Order: sequence, then structure tokens, then C-alpha cells
Amino acid sequence: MLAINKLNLTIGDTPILKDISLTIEPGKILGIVGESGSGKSMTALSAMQLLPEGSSTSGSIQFNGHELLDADDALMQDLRGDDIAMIFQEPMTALNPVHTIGDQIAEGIMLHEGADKGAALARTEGLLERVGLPVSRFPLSRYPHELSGGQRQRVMIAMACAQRPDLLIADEPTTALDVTLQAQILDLLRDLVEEQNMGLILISHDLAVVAEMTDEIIVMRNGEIVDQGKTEDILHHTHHPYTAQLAEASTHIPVRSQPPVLSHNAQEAGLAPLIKAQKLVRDYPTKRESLFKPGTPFRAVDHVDVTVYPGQTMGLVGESGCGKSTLARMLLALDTPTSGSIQFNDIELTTATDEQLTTARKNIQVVFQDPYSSFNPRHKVERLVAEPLYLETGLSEAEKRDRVVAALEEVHLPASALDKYPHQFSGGQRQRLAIARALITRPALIIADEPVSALDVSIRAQVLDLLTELRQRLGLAYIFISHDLSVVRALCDEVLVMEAGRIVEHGVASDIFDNPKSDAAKMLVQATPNLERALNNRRAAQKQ
Amino acid sequence: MILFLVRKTLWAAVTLAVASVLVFAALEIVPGDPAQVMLGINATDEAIAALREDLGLNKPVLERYFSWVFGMLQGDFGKSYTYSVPVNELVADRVTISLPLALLSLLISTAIAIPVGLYAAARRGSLADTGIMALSQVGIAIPNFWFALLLVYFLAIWLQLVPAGGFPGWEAGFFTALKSLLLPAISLALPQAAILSRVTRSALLETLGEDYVRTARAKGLSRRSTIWKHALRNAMIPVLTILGLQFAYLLAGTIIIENVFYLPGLGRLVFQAISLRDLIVVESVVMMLVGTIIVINLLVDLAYLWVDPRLRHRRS
Amino acid sequence: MSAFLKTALRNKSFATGFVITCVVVLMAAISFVWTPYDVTDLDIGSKLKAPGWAHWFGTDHFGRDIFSMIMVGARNSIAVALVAVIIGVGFGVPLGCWAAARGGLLDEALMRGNDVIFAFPALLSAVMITAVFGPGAINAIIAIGIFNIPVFARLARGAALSLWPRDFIMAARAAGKTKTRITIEHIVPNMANLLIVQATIAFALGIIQEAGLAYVGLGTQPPLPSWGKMLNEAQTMMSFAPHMAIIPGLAIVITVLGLNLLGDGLRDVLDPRLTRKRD
Amino acid sequence: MRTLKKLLAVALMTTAIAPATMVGAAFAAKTSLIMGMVLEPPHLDPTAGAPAAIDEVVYANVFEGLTRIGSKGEVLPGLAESWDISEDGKTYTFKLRTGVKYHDGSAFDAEDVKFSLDRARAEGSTNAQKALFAGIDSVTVKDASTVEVQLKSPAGNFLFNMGWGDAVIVAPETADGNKANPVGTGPFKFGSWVKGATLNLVKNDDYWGTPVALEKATFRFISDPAAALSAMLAGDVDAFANFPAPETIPQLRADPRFNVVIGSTEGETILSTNNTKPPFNDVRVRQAIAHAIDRQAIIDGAMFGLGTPIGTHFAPHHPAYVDLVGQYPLDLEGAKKLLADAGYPNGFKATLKLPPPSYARRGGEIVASQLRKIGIELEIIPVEWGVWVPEVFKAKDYDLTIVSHTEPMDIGIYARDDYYFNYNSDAFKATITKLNETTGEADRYALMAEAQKIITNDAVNGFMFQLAKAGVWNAKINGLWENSPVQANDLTGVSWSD
Repeated sequence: MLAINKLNLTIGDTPILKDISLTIEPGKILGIVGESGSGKSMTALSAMQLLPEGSSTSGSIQFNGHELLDADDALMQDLRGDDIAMIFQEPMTALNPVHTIGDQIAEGIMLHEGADKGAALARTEGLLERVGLPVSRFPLSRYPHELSGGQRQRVMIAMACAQRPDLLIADEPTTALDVTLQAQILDLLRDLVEEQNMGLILISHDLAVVAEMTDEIIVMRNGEIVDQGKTEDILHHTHHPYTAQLAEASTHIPVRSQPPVLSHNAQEAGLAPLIKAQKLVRDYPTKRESLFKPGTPFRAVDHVDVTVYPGQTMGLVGESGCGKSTLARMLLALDTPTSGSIQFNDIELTTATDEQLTTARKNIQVVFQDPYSSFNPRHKVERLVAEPLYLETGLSEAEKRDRVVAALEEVHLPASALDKYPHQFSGGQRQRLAIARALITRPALIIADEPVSALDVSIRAQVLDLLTELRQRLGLAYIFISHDLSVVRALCDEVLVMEAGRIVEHGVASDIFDNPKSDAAKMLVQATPNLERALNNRRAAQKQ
Repeated sequence: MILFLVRKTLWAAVTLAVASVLVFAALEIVPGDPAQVMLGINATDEAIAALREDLGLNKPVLERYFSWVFGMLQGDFGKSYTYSVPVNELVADRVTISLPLALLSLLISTAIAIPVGLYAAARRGSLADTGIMALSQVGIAIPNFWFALLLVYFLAIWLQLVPAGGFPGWEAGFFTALKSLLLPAISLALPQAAILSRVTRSALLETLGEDYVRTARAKGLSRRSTIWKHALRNAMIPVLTILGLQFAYLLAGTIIIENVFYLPGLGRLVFQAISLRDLIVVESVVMMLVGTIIVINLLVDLAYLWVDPRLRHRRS
Repeated sequence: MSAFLKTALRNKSFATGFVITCVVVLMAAISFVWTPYDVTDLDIGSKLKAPGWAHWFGTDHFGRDIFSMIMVGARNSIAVALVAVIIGVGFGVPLGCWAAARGGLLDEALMRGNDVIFAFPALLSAVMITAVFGPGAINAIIAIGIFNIPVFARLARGAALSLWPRDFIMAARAAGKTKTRITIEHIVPNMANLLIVQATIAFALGIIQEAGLAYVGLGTQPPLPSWGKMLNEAQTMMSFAPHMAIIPGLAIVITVLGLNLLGDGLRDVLDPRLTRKRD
Repeated sequence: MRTLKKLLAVALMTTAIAPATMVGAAFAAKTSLIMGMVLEPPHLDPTAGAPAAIDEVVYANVFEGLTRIGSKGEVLPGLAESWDISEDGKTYTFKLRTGVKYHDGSAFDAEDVKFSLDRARAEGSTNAQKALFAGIDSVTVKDASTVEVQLKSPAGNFLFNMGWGDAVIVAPETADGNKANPVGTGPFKFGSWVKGATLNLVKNDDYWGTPVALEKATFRFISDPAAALSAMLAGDVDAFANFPAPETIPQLRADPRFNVVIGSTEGETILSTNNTKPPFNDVRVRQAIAHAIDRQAIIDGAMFGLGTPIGTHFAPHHPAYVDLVGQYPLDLEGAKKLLADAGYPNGFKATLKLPPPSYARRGGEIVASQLRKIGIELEIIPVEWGVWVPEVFKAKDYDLTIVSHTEPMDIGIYARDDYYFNYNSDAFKATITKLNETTGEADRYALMAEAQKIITNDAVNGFMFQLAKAGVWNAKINGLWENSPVQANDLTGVSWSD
């Protein structure tokens, strides 16, 4: 159906794709895997002929007997949305905010079938029903902003599948979604492929997702295909070293030489908690409901207790919007709780004096998710990493510099980094810088808010190793916030599961994963893609 | 939605109130005495005093402020010191020139700028685009009164195509009157059009880079219908903002242009009133302009609602 | 700086704008020490000369050398517009930053105050202000400057609001730094690009506004020449001395064009999105 | 946006369906005239305001006085057909015309004359020229067409004074409404007034005298010289009695469509000096200034050659004028020496407040440049009339200013106490008192000459030039005044030729 042969792509003078060849048949799912910048998306856009300006291509893309590379606009407009359809990564921006969802889906139907608006809307109702958005609850007159991310992605799927296309290209369709939603969307896609006998190209950076879904896999790196074949073959007998490396990285568990620090042991040993938050509540005001009625405040954090002992790594998991980050901000004393108390050592953070806060802050540092926005782009590393030294008075410039060099050494960065700007580092290096900054005041606790979720798998593994190493060497305690269970499991001693502002489960990490008790935890565990599980399932399926 | 309107209206009222204090206070400290100006050089002191009493200029400041404000609330803007007629009447005459002038120039500027901006954006990087953008840069740099001068001399005096200035009145016939507004409107409009076309172009380019435009293309829409159906409405939001600002600017911009073209509009009225120290006229006209601008801002806010459904029911 | 200039000059807009601006500034600077003729010295005998060798741009109705007047006028235009921008930045940026940092009622009050100023038609208000305080360069500066304040306040507030939730600000807060200190260390430097671009635009606008005020007789007063006033004087003489109107008008257009190009170029050169692409 | 459009639509509709009273003006060109004026009158009652613009619209056109001033400044019979003057020069008996009607149809008689004169001189009167009536002792109605005016002392210029716009005769019933709706006895009736733009007069068919040729006269107010030029060139106005842009005169003169007539006015343009304020209280300083002023350069630079140099405060076209221009020749060295003698070898700084007319603004720049040559640095402060009057004229808060004194025969102001020049000369006052009591022409002229010499010797003000009247009108128009002995646009004799 689709056959790409020796496709080369350059944009400007930069070669983007080199000698890409692939084929896909109806009813089959082809996965394209690779780290960022590997050329996955560009391959997909080549098939759609929606490449950015300044692109030049060579080779051939055959689709149902058409050569797409030299197809004119009219033919492509005919094919797009009718025979080839595409779903994009970002459901929040992929729909036009000023048109209703009904209109946006009907538009394609009217265009390709010549249907009038009434008929198109009637068809649209059926399509939305099929993707799990019944008209009774989701009328066609809804605007995209009235839907959640998962619902929008369903609208996108309905739109893409409206003409029963022969080929569907899904470019990271679930990356922006929570794991539970991801599982639902993937299920929906798989069902549609079966139902409509479509070909599906599934593009993802997540090997586990691809492993669960696809028949064949293509592994890309730097614009080239490095490995290609049936999913089982590729993943079982990982002959290609890069594939092996990817597989290893995505299931990476840092080696730990010390036993986990568990709360009940610490309690029994009479250890004092490092930080102890009790009955924390945080309300946010909302818009007035009407002229005379103020909005009911939104409770982001609802009577939460958190206790972390020295050296302990506490995981905090939950879907986006469950209150994890708000909780973290309160623990960092950046946000004041509506009620409740936070004890750090002997200091009550909610009522602390400036002096006490300074002491506390030296001991609680933070690492953020986005390594790109964690640094003031205008300052050099020396100044950036030294920032928390503001908390320590009376340091000379030379002393500060020594401290920065020492901190860089801790995270395995050379002293030559001092004079560079953040944009001169890669994402992984920046995250090391962020950790160096957190370490410079010799804290007892680091709060890490999704520290690896923006990183590619191989780099993620390195950063996880670093965090583990530092924990052991420096006796650090972490509060590790993540939506990714595999990461939490790899690193944490204990886990708190959060849902809608409340802690719904608290336990030893492995217990929770192997035997989740709360619904929230069960759902999370269930939905998390897992490479090993996926392979096992496949093997089992084959044996039958 | 209603809440939004109520809130906006309340704020508009507060803004007006603050503006009225500012205007009144500013003109309190203007040097010069309207009574003196009215009676001229040789007037006796008693005559001036009598006139001041007559005009109510001898009352305490607060009393005058409040009687002014309450008058305005009832639609009574007072009586011109120099012309001895109600300000309403004076303004009513002038508005029939200034408002059509501002609207006409807005119309011209929009009619030129939006298609040009669209064209340039659709052909980004082409020779036409580069040319248009270069031209618009020059357009922005041209002061409208200088442009007006050039127009008068080339079109009205050399070629005698249009009247050089003056206004025959609407009673001279709609098109005759319109014709005499044409040159002033063009000189006001073109520099504005230059700005607006740039805004339109960049707004459209911005939206053309959005994901939903790619979605529309993936649906099979042509480039053209993508622009019309998907990009344009989203691009209207910044364009609307600028349009609102421009209308306010055009209303005030008439002050100089009316002088160049000798149009008896609001701007000239204010100008004359300032030099004659006819403060009540100055105060009232400025307040009307401020009021108009506030109303326009409200309308622009409403237009946002119409264009952007996200604003219609914003939750926290 | 020189390295920056080297990169920036590769941008066509910036290069053109930079050259024009430099020429105008240079002309203004030279006029302090030398002009071809004394602009305060009237020579009625040689009035209304067309451009030629003796007087490059001709003479005006008082026999003054227009080239010299353009040079001195540049000084005046630049001074008025620049100080008006400084007023705008000096009051607007701290206000905007303060509003963004404190939020709540203060923010609301400041922004509403802004709205009030915005509701005044700027030119009309400038006319009123100069009418209150009398015409003159200083009052023109104040009249133009006041309306720059809300522009910069809004810009600064908007930029600051988008910066506050950024992670590096969080990190600074976690380091215990005060809001004032963070504003000075992190917020302001990161909005500097925006401010510079807006400042060049406000500068260009200031020149047009000053010319407008001078044109209606409310700007700089004689004996110092100003471009707007020259236009005003030239108006009735256009049919027999068109150079008197065309030359100052062109001076305004070219200067404003130069500044706008400089601003546009700066925006492209300084655009953080483009900078990010580079790494 | 939509609301605005609706508003506009309504606005346009209402103006469009308004009675089209003025349509057709352009087609009946031969009997209508559009007259350009620089300043718009604030109102139309000449007996209740000083602005010359009032007289320029209504004088002789709408309102008439007992006497009227002719185009050469002569006194002609007006509503008074004739008059007798008593031997002692203190009793004037006016014989009034009969059959004269006001525009509202009511009849004119002697009671109106008494009313008008008594009203003007009453306490609390808002007449701007109360001095004109100060000499009146009583006004008596002898019969319906005879009025006797008793003066306190003989006044040589009484008949001329009665010809001023401020002395026009109004009816008691309509006097208070004249500001907005003037009712007079003249050949034109008030038509309509679009404030800020135009004012229309229409022919009075019931006029007692020779009917006028024009059916309609429109005054169009154009303050901006450039706009005035545009309007003239574009044919939007037919005539400008006093064109505000002298620099364009050569251009207009070269245009065969126009008739350009340079006439004289009563406007002595002077550098008014605050005589009590140091250093101007020193006559040597004032004389130094007189020596430093190059009148011809000012006339050339500010008025583009239009104007006559004057050496004193007197109109050159008046028979009693004495040419004193040569008394202070341009002499920079002499001026510097005078300054040095006065104690200012290095000159000094002072301010120069300039009202809006271009003779003042342009002339001021030139004067400042001329005085700079002898070390006097003038700071130029442009002011609106609204500021000039209270600050300069009333409060005398000024050093120097430039203004044209346009009242006819006004040398008497130098005798006034507390006038803004702050000039105080017993010799001059004595001369003027004597002049006022003298009726013989030769004696009067001799006294006038003496008065002129005194103020020139004292160099009270910098005497610069007599303002010229640059009349520009369509070449086909006849009968407009060449000079302006009084502030008026007398249209009674105007017609179109073809």
C-alpha cells in the first residue's frame, strides 16, 4: 500500500533523512522508534507531503499506485484526509480553537464526500460515538477548549478516521497524555485498525508502547534506519547494538548497594523524620459564579500527610493535575498552605522566621522537569550553579567558585563548564547542572519534580544513575515526583499515590507495583507500558 | 458572559470617573481667563467680574466639578463660554464631520491593509511580500500631516482633483461632502494601513504556524481554504486589538488633519476652545472622546468574545 | 558588544536601520560643535534659496541654512524622543515589574490606572498638557513621555508575569532571594530584549509625535529649529519653496524609518526563539 | 463595531434630510460671496465684545450707527441723516432717517438711539470701548427723529467715535439676543451660523437705503495660513479682506484669477516694552533697542515686504503723521554704547512674549535675532491670546511683546494710566488733554505731531511697521475696501462683474 524507497530529505542545507525505505500493508501496524531528532516525524510528514518550506526530497514514495513525491497539490489534497490521515502529538493545539468540534470533523466529510452540512454532521455524530464521545454528553457544538486532552485526541482520531483512510499515521499520539489515557487511546487505535483494515504507522519514542502495539518496527537514529524487522525478532534477538541500548535504557534500573530506607524501620530505630507535613490543605480561589456568588475554591491539596526520613527516597505519583506540584511547592516553602503544618527538622515552615527559612532552604533544594527553562539563559554556569549560595553569607568569590567546581565534579561535569551559557549544553547535561545547583548547599533533601520526563531514554538512564549514586554517596533524601511508574519503581523506597489532591495509597515501592490496592494505583500500574510485559504477552500469544 | 460585561462596564465607569477628575483638574490650572478672552483687551474689570459670575466661574471648585459631572450624566455638557450655545449643539455639528472622517479612514485603512497583509502572508518571502513590507515600513514612518501636505499640493493644487480643504456640509449632497473628506481620510488612513497590514501579516503567519493549520491541511484542505477557514479568524484577534487602538488614534488624529484641511471637526473645536480658554468645551469634548474610546474598547472586548469562543466562558 | 554587532549587522533590517540611525545621531552630535551656518543668525537677504552649492538644502524664509537647521533639529528630535522613552522606561518598567511581582489588588489598581491613561487620545492630551504648561521642548517631552509609561508598564508586566512561573525563577526563590532581587537579577535582564525593541519603536513614535506637536506650534520654540516647526513654516510656501517642506519631512521619514528598521532588526536578532534554534 | 455603524448611519441620514437651505449657492455665483476670515467671532454683538471679528462680520452689514466710516476713514452719515454741532462743541443734535426698520420688522426711532448710547455707557455695561462714550453727559430725545447728545467737554473725534462698531444702534427688545441672533437695521440679515466653519448673511429686502447687489454673503473662518492659501487657490473662498499669509502674496498676485490689493490698516505693529521694568526703565536701553531694530528686515522677513516702517505710534496714511523713522537709524555700535552707558556693556537677558499672529511670531524671531547682535538675549515665549491678555495686557507681567494696535487713532493710549506699557509722561498727558479739547483741524494736527515726537524721543516702544492689509479677492469682485480705517468688511458696495 505505502512503499517508501530510498527517501532522502534535506531542509536548507541540512540533511534530515538518508535512504529511508519502508513498506506497510493494510491491517498492519508499523512502529517507528527513535530518540528526538532521529527523523521519525519527518518521515511521516514526507508521506503527507506536508514538509516545511525549503525541503527537497529524492527517492520515491508510492501510495496505492501514486507517486507522492511529485504529486501535484490537487492530488495530494484528494488523498490527504481521505486515503492518508494523520494524528498529531499535541491534542491541545491540533484543533482550531474557534470552531466547534462538529464543524471541524464535518469539514473533511463535506470536502471529500461532497456531502451537505446536515449529512456531514449526522455522520460526525456516529464517528464521535465510535471514539467514545457520545453526542448526549459531548454535543457537536462543543469547542475544543471545553474538552480534556484525551477527549481532544479522540476528536482528532474521529477526524482522521472519518473517511476510513487506507493509511493512518499517528505521530506520538499519546506522549502528551497521562498513562491511563494513553492506554485508552492506544486501545482505540488498535480496534480501529482491525475494524477498518487500515495500515497504521505509529511513531513513538517509547519502545514499550511500540512493542505492545506493532507488527513491525523501524528503529531510527540521526535520520537513518538502523534496525528494521518484525517486532518480536527485533526485540528478542536484539542484534543491532543501538536497539539493544534503547531496550536496555528503557528498562534501566540503577544498581543500589544499600537496602531501601523504609519508614517503619526508621520509626522503630527512633529516627526523627527529616520533613513531616501534616494535614496540608491548599485552596485556590476560582472565578465568581455569578455577580452575587463567589466561586467555590478549588482544593488542589486535600489534607495530605507526608513524612520523609533522612536518606529516604519518597516517590510521589499521580495523574497530571492531581496536586503533586502544588504539594512540592509548599514543601519548598514557595507556597503557603491554606492550613496544615510542615516541620523540617525543628523548623515549622509555615510560620518560620526569615532566619529559620534560610536554614531550611539550605537543606531543601529542588530539581525541575524542564532542563531548558531551569536556567536564566543570560547567566553563565558559574553564576547559575552558585545561586543557592546566596543562602550562605560571607563567602568570597574564590570560595564560591571552589564550591561550584566541587558541585560540578559531583555531577561529573568538568570545571571548564564554568564559563559557558546554559544553551551550550545538551538536555542531559543541563539536568546535571540543575542537580549541581541543588547540591551546592549540601542539602539533606532534594525535591525532584519530574526530573527525567523530558529526557530521551538513554539520557534518562544516565541521570537516574547519577541520582542513585549521589544518594548513596551523600546520604540524600529525595522526594521524587513523577507520572512514570517505571522510573519511580527504579528509584524509590516508598511511594505515595495521589489522586484529586488526596493521598490514596502509601507503601513500599515494590509492593505497590506488584500489588496495588487503591483504584488509582491499580489503574496506573495497569496502564503503564512495560516492555517486558509486552514481550511476554506477545510470546504467550504466539505460543497459543 | 454577563458577569464579564458587568465587570467591564463597571471598570469603564470607574475609568471615566478618574478621567473626569484628571481632565477637570488639568484645566483648572490652565493659565488664562475665559471671561477676559471673551470681552477682549479693553474690557473693564467689573465687566469681567460680572461675566465670571454669569458663567459660574466664581463658584468653588468642587461645586463646579460636581455640577459639571451631574450635568454630563444627564446629557447636559454645559454651555460654551465663547459661543454661548450648549456644548451639545456645538459637538453635534462637529461629530458629523469627525466621526465620518474617522470611520472613513478606518474603512480605507482596513480595506487596504487586510487584503494586503493577507496577500503578503500567503506569499511570504516572495518579491511581492518583500516589496509590500518595505513599502509599509516607509508608510509607518510618514507623519500623517506631512503626507496630508503632499497630497494637498499634488492632488488638490496641481491636479485639482479634489477640494484642497474645507467642508461644504452634508446638506451640499452626500457625495460632495464625502469627496471633501476623502483626502483627509486618506492621509489619516495610509500610515495606519501600513501598521495594520504588518500586524495582519504577522498575525496570519503566526497562526499559519499553528498545529491546527497542519491538521486542516492533513484533512485535505487546500492552502487557500486553510487560510480562509482556519487561520484568518484566529489571526483576527491581534488585528482587532490594533483596530480598536487605531480608531481611538484616528479620532484624536483628526486634530491635526482637520487643521491641515480646514475641516470644522471636533479636533479643531478643541484646538480653538483651548486657545480661547473655552474650558467647558475642552473638558466636555475630551470627556466625550475618552468615553468613545472606552466604549470602543468595550466593543473590541465584545468582538473578542465573538471571535474567540475560549473567552466566552472562561473558568478559572 | 562588537561580537554582537557583527552578528547583528548580517541582518539587513538591522544594518540599514543602524546606519541611518548612526548618521542621524552623528549629525546631531556634530551640530553641537559645527554647522555650516549659524541657525540663529537670520539673513533675510538670502531667503528662500533653492538647494544649491552654497546651501545644500537651500534656505528658509529667514534666509537660514536648512541643512544646518536639519542638523540642529535632529539634536532636538532625538533629545525629546529619547527623554520621553527614558521617562516611559524609567516609570513604566518598575511599575510593571512591581505589579507583576505583587499581584492582587495592587496589580489590578496599577493596570486600571494604565487603562485610564490609555483611554486618553494621546495626541489630544499632549495638546492639552502643552496648553496647560505652555509650549516648549520640556513640556513636549513630558506630554509624550507620560503616554510611554503605560506602554512600558504593560509590556514589563506581561513579560514579568510570563517569567515568574519559570523554573529558574522558582530556583531563585528556593534560594531565598527576595522578589525585588529576583526582579533585578532575573526578570529585568530577561525582558531586556523586548524592552529594547519597544524602546526603539517608542523612540521612532516619539519623533513623529514631537514633530506633530511642533507642527501645531506646541513643541520646541524658536530660535532653536525643529523639524515639525520647519514643516509648519513651510506650509504656505510650498508652491514657491517646496524644498522647505520636503526636506524636513524626509528627515523625519528617514529617521523614523531607520529606527523602525533598527527595532525590527533587533527583534529578529534578539528573538529568543531564534537563539534557541541556534543551539 | 456594528453599533458604531448604526450611529453613523443615523448621523448621515439626519444631516442628509435636513432642509437643504444652502444648496445652489455655487450656481448663483454672481449674487453670493464667500469671504474668508482668520478669526471667528465669539458672538455677534459688537456692543458687547472687543474682538475685531465681530465688527468684521456685522459692521455696516447688519448693524449701523449714527455715523459710518467710509473706506478712506471719512465720517459719513449713517442712521443720522445730518447733525448740528453747537458753538461750544459740546452739543450734538442728530437728525435721524425715517422709515428705517429693524430686521424683525419693528421701526427705528430716537428712543433706540438713546437706549443704545445709555446702555453702552451705563455702569456694568459690557461694552468693550466704554471710553468712546465716557465724554457723553446726557442723551435726550427731542422727537421721534431727533436726538440731542450733550458732551461733558468738546471732543474732536466724537463723530468718528459714533461710527465705531461699538456704537451701533440696537433695539431695546432685541438687544440681549444680539449675540446669537443679531437684529440690526443694515442691508444684510443674519442667516445661519455653523460654529467653527461658516456664517451666512442674507439680503435684507426691506433695507432703507440703496439695496445691495449680493443676495447672500458667507463668512468662512480659516485660522491657518496654509489652509487659507489652499482655500483661496481651490476657489473655496472668493475673497480675503486681510490675507493671513503675506508670503504667498507674490504667488497670488501672479495668478490672473485674483486681485491682490495692498492697502493700509490702522495697525501699528510695535515691540511693546514694559517701561517700568528694569532694564527697560532706562531710556538708553530702549533707545539702544530702537537703534538695533532693522525695520526693513522685519518687514521683509515677517511680512514678505508688506508694511510701511513707522517711527512712532501713528498711521502713515494719516495727514498728521510725522515721519520719525530716521530718528533711530540702524546703528549697532551706537546701540551697544547706549547699553554700556546704561550699565549693560555685556547686554542682558529678557523675555519676549508673542501672541499667535504671524507678524508677531515671525517678527519676534527676527527681533530676537537682531537684538542678540547687541547682546540682548531674548527668550521667546509664544502665548495664546487667552494668555496674552491676562498676563501681558492686564497683569503687565512681561518684558517685551509684539502686537499690532489696530484701533484707529489710538495714540491716546500712551496717556492712559496703568496701560500695559507702564509709560508715564506728564508732558504727553498734557498734550493729549489739550488735543481732546481742541476742535480746529490744524491745531489738532499740530498737537498730534507733538505727541508723536514725545513718544519717539522717549522710545517708549520699538516702533516697527504699519500693518499692511493684503486684500486678495476674485478679480471679478468690485467694491471691497482697499484699506481698513475701521475693523470692518463693509459689503454694501460689493458686486460681481462679468
